[in-house]
This record gives sequence, structure tokens and C-alpha cells, in this order.
Amino acid sequence: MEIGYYPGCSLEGTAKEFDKSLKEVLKVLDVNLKEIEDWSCCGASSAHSAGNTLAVALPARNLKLADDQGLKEIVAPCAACFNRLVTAKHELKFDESMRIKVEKLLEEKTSFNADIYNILQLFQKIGMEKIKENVKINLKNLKVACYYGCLLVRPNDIIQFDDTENPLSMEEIVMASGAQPVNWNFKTECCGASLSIVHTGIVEKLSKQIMDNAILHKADIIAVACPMCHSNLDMRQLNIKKDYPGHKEIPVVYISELVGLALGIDPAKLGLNSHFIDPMKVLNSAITEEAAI
Amino acid sequence: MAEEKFEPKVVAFVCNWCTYTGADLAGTSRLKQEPNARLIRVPCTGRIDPVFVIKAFESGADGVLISGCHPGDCHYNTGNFHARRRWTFFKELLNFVGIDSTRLHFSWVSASEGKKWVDVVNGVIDTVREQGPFLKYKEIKEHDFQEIEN
Amino acid sequence: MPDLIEIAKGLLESKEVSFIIGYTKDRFGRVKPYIAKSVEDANNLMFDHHSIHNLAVYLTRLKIPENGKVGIVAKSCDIKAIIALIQENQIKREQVYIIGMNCSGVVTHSTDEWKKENIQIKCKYCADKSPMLYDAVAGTAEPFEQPDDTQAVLMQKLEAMSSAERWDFWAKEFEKCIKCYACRQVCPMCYCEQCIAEKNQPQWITTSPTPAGNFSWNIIKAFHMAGRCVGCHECERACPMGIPLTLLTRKMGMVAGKEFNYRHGMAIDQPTLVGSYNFNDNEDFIK
Amino acid sequence: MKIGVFVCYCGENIGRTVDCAAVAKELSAYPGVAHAEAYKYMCSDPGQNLIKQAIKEKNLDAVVVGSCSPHMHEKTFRKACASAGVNPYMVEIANLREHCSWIHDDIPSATAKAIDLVRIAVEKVKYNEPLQTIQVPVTKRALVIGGGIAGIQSALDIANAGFPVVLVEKEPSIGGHMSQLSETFPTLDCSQCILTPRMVEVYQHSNITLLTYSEVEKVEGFIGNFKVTVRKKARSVKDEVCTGCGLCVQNCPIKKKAQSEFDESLTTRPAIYVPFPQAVPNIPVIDRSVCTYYKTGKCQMCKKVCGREAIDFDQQDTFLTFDIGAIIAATGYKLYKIDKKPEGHIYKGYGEYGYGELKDVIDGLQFERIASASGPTSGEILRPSDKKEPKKVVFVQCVGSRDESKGFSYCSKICCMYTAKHAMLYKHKVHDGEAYVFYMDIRSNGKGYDEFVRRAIEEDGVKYIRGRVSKIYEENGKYIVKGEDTIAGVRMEIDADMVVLATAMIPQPENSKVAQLLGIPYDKHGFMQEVHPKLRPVETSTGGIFLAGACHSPRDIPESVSMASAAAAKAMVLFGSDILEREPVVAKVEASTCAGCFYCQKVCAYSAIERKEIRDRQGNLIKVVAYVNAGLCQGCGTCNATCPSKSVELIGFRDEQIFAEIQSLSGF
Repeated sequence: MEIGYYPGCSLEGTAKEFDKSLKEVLKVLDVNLKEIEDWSCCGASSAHSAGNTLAVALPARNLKLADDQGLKEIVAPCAACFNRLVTAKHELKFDESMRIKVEKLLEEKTSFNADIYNILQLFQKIGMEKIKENVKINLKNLKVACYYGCLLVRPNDIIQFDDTENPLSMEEIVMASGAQPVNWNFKTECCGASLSIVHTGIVEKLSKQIMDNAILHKADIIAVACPMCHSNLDMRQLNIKKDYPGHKEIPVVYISELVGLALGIDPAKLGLNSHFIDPMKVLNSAITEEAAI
Repeated sequence: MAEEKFEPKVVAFVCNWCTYTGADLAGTSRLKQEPNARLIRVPCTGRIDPVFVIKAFESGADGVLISGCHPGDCHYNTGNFHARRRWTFFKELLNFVGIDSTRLHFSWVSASEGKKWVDVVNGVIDTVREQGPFLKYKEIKEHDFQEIEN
Repeated sequence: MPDLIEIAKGLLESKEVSFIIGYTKDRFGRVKPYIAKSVEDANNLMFDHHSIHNLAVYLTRLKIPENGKVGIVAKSCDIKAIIALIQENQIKREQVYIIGMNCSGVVTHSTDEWKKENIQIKCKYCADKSPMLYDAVAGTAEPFEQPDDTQAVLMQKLEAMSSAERWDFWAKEFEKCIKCYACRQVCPMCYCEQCIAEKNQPQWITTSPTPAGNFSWNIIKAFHMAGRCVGCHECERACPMGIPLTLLTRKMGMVAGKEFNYRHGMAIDQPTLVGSYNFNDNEDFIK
Repeated sequence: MKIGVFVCYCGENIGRTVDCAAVAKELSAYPGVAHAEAYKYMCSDPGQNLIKQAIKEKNLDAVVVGSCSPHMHEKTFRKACASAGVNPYMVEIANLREHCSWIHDDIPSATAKAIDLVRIAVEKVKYNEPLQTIQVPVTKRALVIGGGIAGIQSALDIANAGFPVVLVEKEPSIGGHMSQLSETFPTLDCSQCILTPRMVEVYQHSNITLLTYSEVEKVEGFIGNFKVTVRKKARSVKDEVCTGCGLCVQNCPIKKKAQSEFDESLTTRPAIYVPFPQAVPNIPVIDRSVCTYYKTGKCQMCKKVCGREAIDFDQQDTFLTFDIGAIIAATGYKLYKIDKKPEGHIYKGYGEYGYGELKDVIDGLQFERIASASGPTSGEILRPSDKKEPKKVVFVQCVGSRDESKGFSYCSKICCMYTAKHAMLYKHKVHDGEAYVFYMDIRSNGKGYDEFVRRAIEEDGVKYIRGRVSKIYEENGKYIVKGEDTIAGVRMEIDADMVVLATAMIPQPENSKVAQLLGIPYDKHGFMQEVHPKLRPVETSTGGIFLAGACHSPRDIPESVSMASAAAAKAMVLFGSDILEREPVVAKVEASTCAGCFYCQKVCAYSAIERKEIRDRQGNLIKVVAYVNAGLCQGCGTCNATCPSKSVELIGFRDEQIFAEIQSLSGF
């Protein structure tokens, strides 16, 4: 299988391990990523505050590149990129005046036809069977809280993926990898997202609530599919510990890292060594116990 | 010979429940109108067949007006909706063969819109008067008579 | 892809259909409609660039018994007519076995060569080259170079004219009409037992071929096709006087598309345009 | 044909601007006109006598009166002519007043126009034909579909007026949702106390045929003349011998498998059951889907204990047919459930409220059962999961209603009131409890309604919070309700013991099916459609079919009852005469030329066009043609204009008549 790849800025920066782990996992699962040549920023988190046309035109440029390069399907692992690309495609399809404006900006007409997948959809396409077949390490004792955040499933009318309030697609992937998903209440709660810089206090509060709920439901680890969620949960925990004495820490990993681990890929190659809250302790104990059995 | 002022003939097909009654109201309110229109009353705009329009032009009409109830007001619930689709096609067709919207007019006039009726009728008559007699149609009609006589 | 003759033979042998309406070549090599009633007849069936006739017209002309079934060889434009006939209760789906032909366009005259200049108008803007409803498919469509849609150009020219100029254009065209009704006879959608043109109480349409009578006939015929014409262009092909009738029907089709986003004969279960309505239909033209 | 033309001066009203004498004179020479005269007041007795006299003297076949609008005096002149022997439908009116004299000043042009108008009428009348009013006999028996409070009220009203009524209810007992309610707003009187006597009255009424556990199967015919087939579902209990002693119910070994419908699944019921103690009729029914006998062929415990041998395991559905004159649909409502819906469903579920999987998040009817003295907790407020008394209850209004993202645009209308009632009942029973209500607006527009809501807030201390609830989830046995107080502008988080959702009222799922059987329109939700929202609110577009209660839109009890009485009155108007007279202006199909395209059927708003097969003597189908059911046709003529071959004609406005009218204009 070959699929177009739109990494987005995060995956080249704060979420390097997302990029690394995804590539490693897909190698095992026989998926060939073809990065869109000359891709540019999708404008996420800031362009739509600056102007609607810009917010559509930036992703439209990338969609056009995909069209030009013959890519019928592309995966955008970053939830924000995914959201922007899909939203732009939707607007171009249903808002003719926007389409005309954007075509003028791009100085070219094109169909903007490429299908855009998030990473969960990509795993769905690959198939749970394929993952199960390749599992090398037993993670049966690992309890995972799957955290979707807001961008992966909203707005449902546009994204048309999974259930907005109680999504289950990440749980399926966790189960296919052999770990145990927990049932909890804050799967799609907001982490504070882009307030990260301006109102860090709010982000800390919201993120803490999410983590506390995961811990309450006996999760060992939180799995995410969004660089913003990851940084807000993982990186902010250091400050949360300062501001909320007694905070119990919980490691936060990308779903691709978790799958990679199950597939037997070296944790360092997956980037598991580069998190603020070291997940290896939890992961090792889950694995060792299994080995003891 | 002094040129006689052209007075157009306008045929109006109106529904019984809204426009005819609206025209009654115009009368009861003594709202003056130009005397060029002749109303033909039918139960519903749904009853009006495009052949009526053709026949009206053949009978020497210089303009035709079709008027009925506003959407949602139809005495028969949906007659005017079906009529509206019919006229969407028919006016485009007539326009395509050279009978444009100066000759064929449409309106929704409710039973309470006596004033609107007057404005519509006078407006139609003025528009048709400006266009002058529908000579083109009269020509082909004349031709018919000649052929029959020959 | 199974062969047309093989399919036909199978159908006739198993007696699934009582006959098959298709095409054959006469002794001069010209393509004509043909009814194959036996397995031997099936050998005479053919389909090529000269199979222009819309055979759907025979489905209503030949009375098919209540529980009978016939086969028909049909291009996509003909299938649209079959679907329309089903939508309009003229035949039942189970009464007809459709052998859909992958079509790569037809030429106007039986003597014409298969080349760009001779392609029928309808094929120039055909959007559905493969069958949309069928029981079997035969033939292979070869891509062909789509010639310029000259009719669309003419249409634009007409639309740019003044009303008086358009009137003159059509007065000249309608003057040619000899009221032979070939356009009606060949039209698959003209299945009425008594045409409005033959109704004499009252006589809405003058029967003699006079200018006014010709005008009302051609206008009312075109109007009766509004939202119903499937665009097979048979009327214009049949017209001995060369009146560009499909300009009118195509115009009606364009209105159906523009105002109602509708094309007739696309699906059996699609509600027909005439006979349905939407509260929010456009009414800009109504005061 | 001899036509008489009578021109009215209308005092000076017409005469001032129209030279009436000249009009009469001009017309007297017009082809077909045998008599023409003008008179001061045509509608007066002497004027009418003038017409009658002329008819007799000149032997007239048809009459044209040039006078005021036909909407004024058409009937007068028709009657006058009829009394003189001219068919009333051979009379046409030329409107010389409203459409001529009153709107013009110039005498010559007004007179010329008047001549034209009379000529148009003369040309039309030449093609008129004598018509008789359509006389339809009326069967004076009503069918009421649905035995809730609306159906009960309609049935009782009609039966008390002396007409027979067939009342059909799909459940084993009548009573509907009202029988489930604890107390009713705004008076807090016990629902069953006021309903049960009505139910018994229905049962005992000599004019009411009560068919419970039955459904309408087929409806044919038209106003005054329906033929209705009812399926009486097999109860497995012979209703003619059962005494309702209840031994079978007590002895049924299946106790827990079936959820009680009456208690909204808060309890279970046996396989053989009576839905509730006050059920009418008090005859049990076997639920074959859970009964052991129907599964394994063993048990028969009920049969063994029944002293009357009333149990009949082999009972079959039976079909009854009735001749019916009027039908009242009172099929009622149900509550929308917040569970996850399949793809493409018109409604969406509330994942944010746990998709109905949280045990103590219940709906309004469940709370009614909990609060009811006859309910599973005998009226004690105990939450379903652990039967503990909830100390903090949150009520959420507008769950579904007015939430377009969930597929609802409408307001369910009764929830504001019943939520206030619920909160009040809760506070009355749990004195130390806290009640919170999340609302969007309070819509309490009925007699004593707003006072009732104020009472809940001011006297009973219910805390009303204006805002929506964004999420409900369970955490350590508490239900965390997250919302916003939009007035204070603060986020709210309440750890409740129980949550009551005021979910939207939706029509019974069978509503659209019933509407299709009856041939009446319904909206996308399945609510049945009235013919005119203001002036004909209980009538439907099909004559003789009326609506009562929540099958039409969300309604509370007083509204349902008044609508039911209105529908009953409409039915009784119909029963007031033996014969229904209808204008003969109806469509007619010429079968010989009909091509059977059925576009006429598609445009008909009254389902008046039917299909008729034409077969030869051997029985071979020649064609299928349209046929107009004159009982249903309302005479709009849309079919006539739509018919491409002009095989449908609207009598009274036939093509020939209109053709003649148009052609008469070639002279002017």
C-alpha cells in the first residue's frame, strides 16, 4: 500500500517521535509513505483567526499539490492538520464563492479530490488483522486510556469520522495491539489546546482533570493521536506537579508508539525515550510481568 | 389620419380563491385600474394549461398575466406549487422562441392584496403598451386566415 | 465481455423473452431496427456506430402482454428512455430485459463514415456513455475524440439575440413544418393514444400546417417534453424538414438541470420532476 | 341553445359607469342570446322574478347575469334559475361591479369592457352542461384510532351524541400515556383518578365497540363511505369468557423476562399479564415472545389454573370490517430515547449524556412511574440503580427538542410544565433534597401554568438554571452534570444522584404507517398534517378524516381533549345529515384516451386519482388508466392541466369552456 504523507510542522518539531514511530510502524505493516513534495503549513491554530480565506487557501495549496502529484489518499497524523485539511476540502466543495477565491489565489483550478485520513483511519485502512498478525510483544497487562481530544472527531458533519461523544476507534487499535483500553469519561474533553502559550494555567487545569480521570479509571498510560494533546498532557505535567502538589504522574504516548512497541520495535527508535514523563517504567513493568508468567 | 393611441389587450388567468377575490377587494375598495384586462376565472393556478396562453395570443392578446395564491396559501394545498414548476419551464420556452417576459407575466396576489392587484395589472398593461401590439404573432395568425380563405 | 449475439441466443433459447428488439443490417448494409424472434434470428443482430435509432419507442408501440417479457438492445441514451417509461408507468421493469451496450457514439446518417465530423449532436455532450440500468452488458466502448459541441454554440448565440431576433429565427424554422408528426412518432416519450394535436373538442392546436398552427404545435410538443425529454435527438433526426427541434428540448433539459438539478430517466425510483414540487422552488419570475 | 342575458344596474353602482342598457342591447344581437334586458336590482325579488319570467316565456336553457362578483350572488341566481327549471349549473355570472364599474371612471371604455365580460360568460355558458350535485350517503359510524385520552374523549363525545363508534387501540388496554402519569399539572390531581372513570365509561358505553390489542389494517373508500378492516391480534385469552380474576397472571412462572411497558422498563412483568391494575378491559394477554409454552411446548400453567378455560394457545388474529363515515386519528406520541441511533436515522443520540447507558439518568415518563403511587416504588422517590433516595436531582429540559443538531427543530411544548411538576413532586417527597432544572426558556403559556412554575421556584425552592448541559457522566456513584449558568456566566458542575431528562415528544412509530393507510400527509417526523393551520386545525386534506391529540404535534392533556372534542364535533357535523351534497365540480377521466402515465395522480393533493385496469373479455390486461374518485376530488383541476393528452377534464371548467372564453376575446 502506498499513501501520501502530510507530516505538518509539529511532526518535524515537538512531535518528532510521532513521525519516527509512525514511519517505523508502517515499515512493518507494509505501507509506503510518499511525502507531498514542497508541502507547506496548513495554517492550523492561527490562520483561521486571521482570515477565513487564508485558513482555506493554505490547506488548499497542499491539497492541490497532492492532486498534482497524483496522490489520491493522504494521511495527516497531526489532528490539527487533519482537521484543517478536511475542513478546507469541505468548504471548497460546498462554498462556491470560496472556491473561486481560493482558485484565484492558487492561480490554478484543480479538483481538491484527495481523501484525507487521520492516523486512526489509516490504521483502520490497514486493518486490525494486519496489526494482530504482527504483534510480537504481549501488552496484556497494560491499561490504556485512549484520549482523542477535540479535533479528531469534531465537527462530526465535516469530519465524518467515529462518534463525537464516545469514539471507539483508538480502543480498537489498542486492543489489536494486545493492550487493554479502559472505559473512562474524558476521551474528548478539551486539553486547552492553543491556550498553551497564553493561558498556561487553564491548560494545566484542564489537562490535570483529564489525567486524573484516566488515573481514576485505573489507566497506566494515556494514548493520544495529536501533537497538541501530547505536549499539553506530557510536557505540562512538570508544571502541574509544581502547581498541584500530590499530582500523580501518568505517561502519555502516541498511539503509533504503542503499536510500535507491540510490534516489537526498539523503544528508542520509536522515540519513547524522549518524553517528559518517562513511559518506559510503566511499559517495562507491563512487559516484565508478562515475561514472568 | 391621426394616429390612434394603442390600447393593449391583456388576458389574465386568475385563481378563484386568491387573485379573483383580491381583484374583488380592489373593486370594493374602489381602486382605479386601467380597463384593458379581461379576467378568466379558474379554480386554481394548477388548472391553467400553457395552451391557454398560446390560445390567448392567437386570439389577439398583446399580453398575458397569470396570477394565483402565494405558496402555502393554495386553497387546494399544492396546486400553485405544480403550476410554479410548469411556468418555470413555459416562460423559459416562450422566451427562447421570442416571447419574453414583457408579454407573459406572473404574480401571486392574495385575497387581501387588492392594492397589489391594481399595481400588478397596471404594471402589466403599461409594460405591454410600451411594447406595442404583438404584431409578430398577429402576422402568423393573419397568414393562417389567408391560407384558410385561399 | 459477452457477445451481443451470445446473450440474445441464450435469452431466446431459454424463452426468457418472447423476442428481442435490436439492430440489423439490410441488404445494402444499412443499419435498421430489427426484431429477433428465434435463435436463428439472433445471428442477424448487430451493433455499431450506425445503431442510432432509439428502440425504446417500440416498447410502447408493440403491446407487451401483462406477464410478457421482451429483450431490447439499448445504448445509454435509449436506456434513459426505458427508465423514463418505467417511471411513467408505461412498462414494468420485469417486462423488459435490457442488453446495455457500451457505446462510443453514433453517426447521424447511415452512409456517414465514423469520424469526428459526423458524430451525432447528442454524443457531443453525452455524459453517460455506459449503461445505467441493464440486465446484461455487451460491446466495448472505445474512447473517441469529442468534437466541439456546435449546438451549445448555437444555443449561446440564440440566447444572446434579442427576443425579436429569436422570434424571427424560429418563425423561419417553424414555417418549414409540414405537420407530418414524424417527430412525435419516433419519440419514445410520446406514447399518448390521443395526442393533444388530435383532440378537436376543443381544437387547441390548428391541424393544418399554417404558421400559427405550426408554432403552437412545436411549442406545446416541446413543453410536453419539459422535465421528461431524455435527449435521444430522434425527433430532430426524423424531421424531414430539418427543423432544429432538439434546441427546444435541450433548452427544457437545461432548465430542468439549472432550476431543479434534475435529469429524467436516471433512476427508476427517482420522483419525476413534473408531479413533484419543492416549497422553495425558484419563483423569481413571479411578481 | 337559448341564452338569457340579464344586466344589473345595482342601483347606481354599476349603472354609474356602465351603460347597462347599451350592454343589454349589444348582447341581444349576440349569437345564441335569445333574451337580454337590464334591471335596477337583479338580486331583488322583482329582479329574480324577471329572470324566472323570461325563462318561462322564452324557454331559456341558460342564463348569464351581469352583476356583482360571483362570490356575492352566484348562489342566489342559481337558485332562482333552478326554481324556474333551468339547471343551476347553466348559470354564469359576469362580474360587472367589482371588476368593472367600481374600478373605472370612463363610461365608454367601461361599457366596452362590460360587453366583453358578458360575452365571455355567454361563450362559456354555451358549453356548460346541466349538472347535479353529487350526493353521497353518509354512514353514521365513526372510527377512532388510538385509545389514549384524545381517542377516549372523541369516542365518548360521538357516542354520547347517539352515534356508534369503533375505538381501536393497539395495546391490550386503553388509557394511553395518561394512565402512566402520577399527577397532572397545574392542579396536581391524580391522573388515574380522573382518567379511570372515563375508561370505564368507554367500556360500558352501548354505542362504543372497543377493540383493544387491535390495529387498523386497511382503509378504503371516501368521506361518509369508508370501509375499514381491523386486525384483532390474538390475545391467547378468550375475552368473552375471561373474568379478569388474575389467577393466571399470579401463577405464571415467567416473572422477570419481560420489561413492563407500563412501568417504562423499571420493572418486569409475567408472560401473561394485564398491563396495569385498572386496565380496560381487564383481560390478560400472553406475550408470545417470552412465554415458555410458545418456546418449548411445555408449561401451560395459566391454562391449568384458569377455572373458566379462557386460555386459548391456538388463537389466531381475526379480521373485522366496518362501514365507517368518519375517522379520527388519535395515535398519540412516545418519548424520544437518547440511545445511539443507526447511521442515517433522522435523530441522533446523546453521547454526551451517555447514550442512555447510565442507570440513574432517566426520562420523564420513567420519573412519572417512580413518582406514581401505583408505580414500582409505590410513590417513594428511589433511584433505579440501588433503590436509594436521591438527595440531589438534576432535571434537564429540551433533550432533543429544539436541538437541530440532534434532528429536532420543534419545541415539545409540555416539558417545561412537567419538569416543574417533577421537581415539585420531588421536593414534596424528599424534603431535604435539592432539585436543579436546566432550561433554555420557560414556556408556560396556559391557564395557571406560569403560576405553577413560579410556585415550583418560589415556594418549593427548585433551583432553575438557564443553560444547557454539556456532559453527564458517572463518577463514583455520582452523576456529574456539567453545564453552564448563562445568566450568572459561570460553569456549573453538579454531582447528582439522579438525572431526569425531558426528552422530546415524537409521534408513535406507526404514525406514518397509519397516515399512509388513511392517505393523509405527515411531516418528516411523522406528525400528521392538518389541512389549514389556522382555520381547519383538526381536519385533514382527505374529507372525513380528522385529527386529535399528539399525533398532530406535541400537546398536553387539556389541548388533546379540546382537540378531540373538536374532531368529534367535525365528525358529528358530517353525521348531521343523511346525504352529503357536494359541488359537481370534479375531474373526470376519459378512459379511452388515457395513456396511464399517472402524472395526474402525482399532482393530486387529495389522493383522488385511482388506478383502474381495463381488460378484454378474455381477461387480458389492455391498459391501466386513471380514475377519479369523485368522493375525494376537490375540483382544483391541476390534473386537467397536467394531462398531456387532455384525457382528464374538470367538469364545470372543461377545456371547451375555457377555450370558448379565450376565443371570445378575439373580438375585443
